[in-house]
Amino acid sequence: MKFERYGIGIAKGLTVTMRNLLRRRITTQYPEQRLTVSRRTRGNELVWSKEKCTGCATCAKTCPQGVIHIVTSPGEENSYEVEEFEVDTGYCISCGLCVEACPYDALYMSYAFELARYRRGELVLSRNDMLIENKQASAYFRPEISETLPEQELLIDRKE
Amino acid sequence: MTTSLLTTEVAKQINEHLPGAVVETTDAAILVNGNSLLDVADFFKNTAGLDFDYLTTITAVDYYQYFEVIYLFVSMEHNHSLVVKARCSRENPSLPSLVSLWRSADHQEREIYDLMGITFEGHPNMKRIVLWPEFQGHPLRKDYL
Amino acid sequence: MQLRTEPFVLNIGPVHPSTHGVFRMRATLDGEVVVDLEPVFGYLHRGIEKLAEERTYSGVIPLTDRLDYVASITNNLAYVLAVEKLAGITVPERAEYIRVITSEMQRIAAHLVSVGSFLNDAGAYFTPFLYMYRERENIVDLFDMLCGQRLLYSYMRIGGVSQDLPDEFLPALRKFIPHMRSRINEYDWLLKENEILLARAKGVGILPRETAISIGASGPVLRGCGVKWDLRKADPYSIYDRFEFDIPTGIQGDCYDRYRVRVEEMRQSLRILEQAVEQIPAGEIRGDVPQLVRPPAGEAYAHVEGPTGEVGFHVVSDGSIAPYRCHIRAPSLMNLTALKDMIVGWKVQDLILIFGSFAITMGEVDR
Amino acid sequence: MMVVPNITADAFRHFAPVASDWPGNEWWHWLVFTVIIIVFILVMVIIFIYLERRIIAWFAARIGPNRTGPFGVFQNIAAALKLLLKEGVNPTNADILIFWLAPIVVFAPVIAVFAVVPFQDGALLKDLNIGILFVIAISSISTIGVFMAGWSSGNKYSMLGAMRMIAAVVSYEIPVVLALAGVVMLAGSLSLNDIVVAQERVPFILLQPLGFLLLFVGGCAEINRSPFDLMEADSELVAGFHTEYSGIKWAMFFLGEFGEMVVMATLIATLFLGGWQGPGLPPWLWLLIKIFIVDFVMIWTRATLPRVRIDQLMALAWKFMFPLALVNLIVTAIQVLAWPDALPLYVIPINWVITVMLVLLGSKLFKLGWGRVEV
Repeated sequence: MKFERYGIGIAKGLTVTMRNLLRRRITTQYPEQRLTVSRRTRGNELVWSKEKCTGCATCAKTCPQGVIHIVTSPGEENSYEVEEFEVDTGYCISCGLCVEACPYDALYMSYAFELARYRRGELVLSRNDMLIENKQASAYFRPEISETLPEQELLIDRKE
Repeated sequence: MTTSLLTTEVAKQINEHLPGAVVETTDAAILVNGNSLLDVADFFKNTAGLDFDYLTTITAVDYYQYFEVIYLFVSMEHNHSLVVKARCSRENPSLPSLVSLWRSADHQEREIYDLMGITFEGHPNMKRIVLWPEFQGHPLRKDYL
Repeated sequence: MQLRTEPFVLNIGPVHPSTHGVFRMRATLDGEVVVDLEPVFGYLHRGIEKLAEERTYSGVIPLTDRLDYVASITNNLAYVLAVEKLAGITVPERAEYIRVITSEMQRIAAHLVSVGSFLNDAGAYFTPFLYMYRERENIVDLFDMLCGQRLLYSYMRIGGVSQDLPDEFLPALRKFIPHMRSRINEYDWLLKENEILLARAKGVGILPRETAISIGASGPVLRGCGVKWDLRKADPYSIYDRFEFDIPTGIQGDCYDRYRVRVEEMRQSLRILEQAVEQIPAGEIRGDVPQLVRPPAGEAYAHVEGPTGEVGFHVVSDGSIAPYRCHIRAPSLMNLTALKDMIVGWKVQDLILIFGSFAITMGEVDR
Repeated sequence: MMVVPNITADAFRHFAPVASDWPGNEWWHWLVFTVIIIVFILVMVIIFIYLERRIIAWFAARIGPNRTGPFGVFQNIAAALKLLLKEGVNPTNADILIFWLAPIVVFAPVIAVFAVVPFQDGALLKDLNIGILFVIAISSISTIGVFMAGWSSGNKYSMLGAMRMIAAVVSYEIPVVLALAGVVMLAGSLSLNDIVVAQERVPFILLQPLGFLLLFVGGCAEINRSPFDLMEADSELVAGFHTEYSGIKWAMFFLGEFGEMVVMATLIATLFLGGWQGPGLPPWLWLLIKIFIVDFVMIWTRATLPRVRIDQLMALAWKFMFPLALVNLIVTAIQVLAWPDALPLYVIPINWVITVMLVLLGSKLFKLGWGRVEV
């Protein structure tokens, strides 16, 4: 603490904190105030379109964590019937590689992110839990639904 | 741009000083004899024109029959680099340590010892680094399960 | 006159507010003075190198996020560059620009965290830390817009990037650059000339130039010692040779120099961002790369200048869909080599400060 | 002047203008004031903690506690209740008796100090004629409690924190006392009430700017406020001397700590800012306003400044503040002797000039001693 500058540095610092005292607070009080998240949000859940899925299991092969479980059986007209389709979201790292890999655009990341559960078992999603009819899909790798989602709220656009 | 030195020319230089040190030369790397590794490294560090003052990284790869340790040397002065490899047997995995020349070998050699099980002779503190001392085996070996 | 007391051992960490993760320092103290120090690693070892051997080449990308989790983009980039080098894949122009933009944004974000936590370690009670986080939030917002997550981006792909920039990205970034610049100036007012910080950090924890090179230090730790060595200039990867920027260096390699180098680097990153935003062309963002990359047998080392230093990936391929060996050169681990030399003789408070000035991330040190 | 009905003042003026000598015929005076002081301390501590959390949050661009009650004012009451109901954990290595006594030893002196603080002319528990001496002597007892806590916890972090505390308090007591001596000379009395009365025309901050500076800095160091909070440096020593404490014992430390802050703010307000003197508002309100102003400045510095190192802390006390305090004392003594009736109009500028010159000179000459130690 050499006072060769006679405390000017300390005084400067005090003005900066005082200026910030008068600025707008940055905190968003989450459950009551919410910011709109990105359109490409990678929620910790998958959304699945039953119509588009052909049961090729590319997603299961791509998944680095190996949490996608898919069982198919040969159906009519040279196609596969998806019998089981399960995702253990407890082990999912939301990397989005499955969505990217899906050749038929049948898999989506979810737009929702508030997915805490009380039991681990409840984190395993079966095919009916993931149907696109019931869930909001995110625009991650699916730019076609980007416009249907609200625009992201950026902190930089906020007033000071 | 960091230029990779021509391995053949460097190998020729090494051969002049330390005959028998170079085992094999490929486009990418020089494979040196494990026993003369320290001399080669010393030659690299203290020869004008080479001046490798920066040991960027040390890696070990398990090739089932032998371990290959890969050294990447960089010279900040001339901005050139060179890859040097050395092999050691699976039965007696040991190589000379380069800590006396570059201290950056310290943690990296310890890590290789920990995960790959190669002992570096002359390292002042050859202990496990990321795993605990009682740990059995060396996880990065291909036969570790 | 020196008063001698009985030395005693103090375990700093693994759970301690200032160890930046789970790091343990076994310090032997003589009163307040540290007489011996032994760093203990490994509390966050997850075996990423081993895990990488069992995944496909693209499946490793999410793993690399988890190395230096405050700078996942640069880790992604280093790995992707290594695989591209191995497989001989070229990357489209636009993707290169996006890589540069994201890397520089990431560098600013990571430096904000480093500087903030350094000042917090110096004892400025959370105020600078939260200011830095406030600015970082803007960058994180942009990353959220770009790839849907705020911390672990997994954005780079072999042969390009995962998705194109959204339409609203570049306007927001253009708005961010001047904002950030003015804020850096403001935060320089806050503590740059503060007498207490100068007294605490100047001349403390000096890393001599020769030692820095010998221990393989990189990044701000190396540049703080006055060595002008930045891979973006020394070995320009991606398209860094097209941009104009300076390499800030310190004078004597003390804590204050490292702190200043980080702040100046943020300014330089903003310069690069400005140029990249102007120059970015339209076009493809991803080369024609199959889902399962099978590089030919061989090996490649690629490195980038991450916020902590030289992040390198040494990938060995045997021609299959998974890497045969994937070695990670972790800059933080190398920077910590000379920790003992720098700390011994200083006091406990300096220990915290010197350690904080490295700005390590344990995810990267232990892997 | 606006006449404000003042219940407390009227009541005490009638019954006990200035407290009489021990053993006191007005026994209820003691009782009432004891209750008032204890309530005052507890309420002030709760307000101080609330303000601290709230204002430091605002400085850091946050909001601070705002959930419990309107604007979060009941947050600390909720926290206190929680701490009361919490399990008290005794570490295995602890010296239990001392471990249990330490919080009491820390907190009790804080209450005792207020015995001599006037809330209004004559409105105090006991107008001791050695008031300041009493304050200094009693408030230093807390340090023993801190050391007891650090020693008995059986924790190395606690021990380090306690040792730092002892070093800091012993060093800073000297410049603080010397700074107070200047005030005492000006007022001609050790009694706090007399000192406040002596500031009727001019608060002593104008006459004794250097003394104020020394008391503020030294006081911050004594009650371990930032930038001198290295006794419980949260980023270094986890929590310093009270690392091992939990539940109500920890709450006592917290009370003691913020109680000391109230004491220091009150002392500064009383000695330098004119205490309860002030136009318009009732005197007790003036005192409160001044206390809160001092508190705000303390929070402001805490939000801004980094922490000093222990040797720098000591160097500051011994090499910078101690000589300055001595010079200040001599200058004040000369002024009091030479011009006992000098007009403040002339003395104030002279003293400010002297202060500025001394601080500049001290800054120029001040050199930090040790840095790295060869081991």
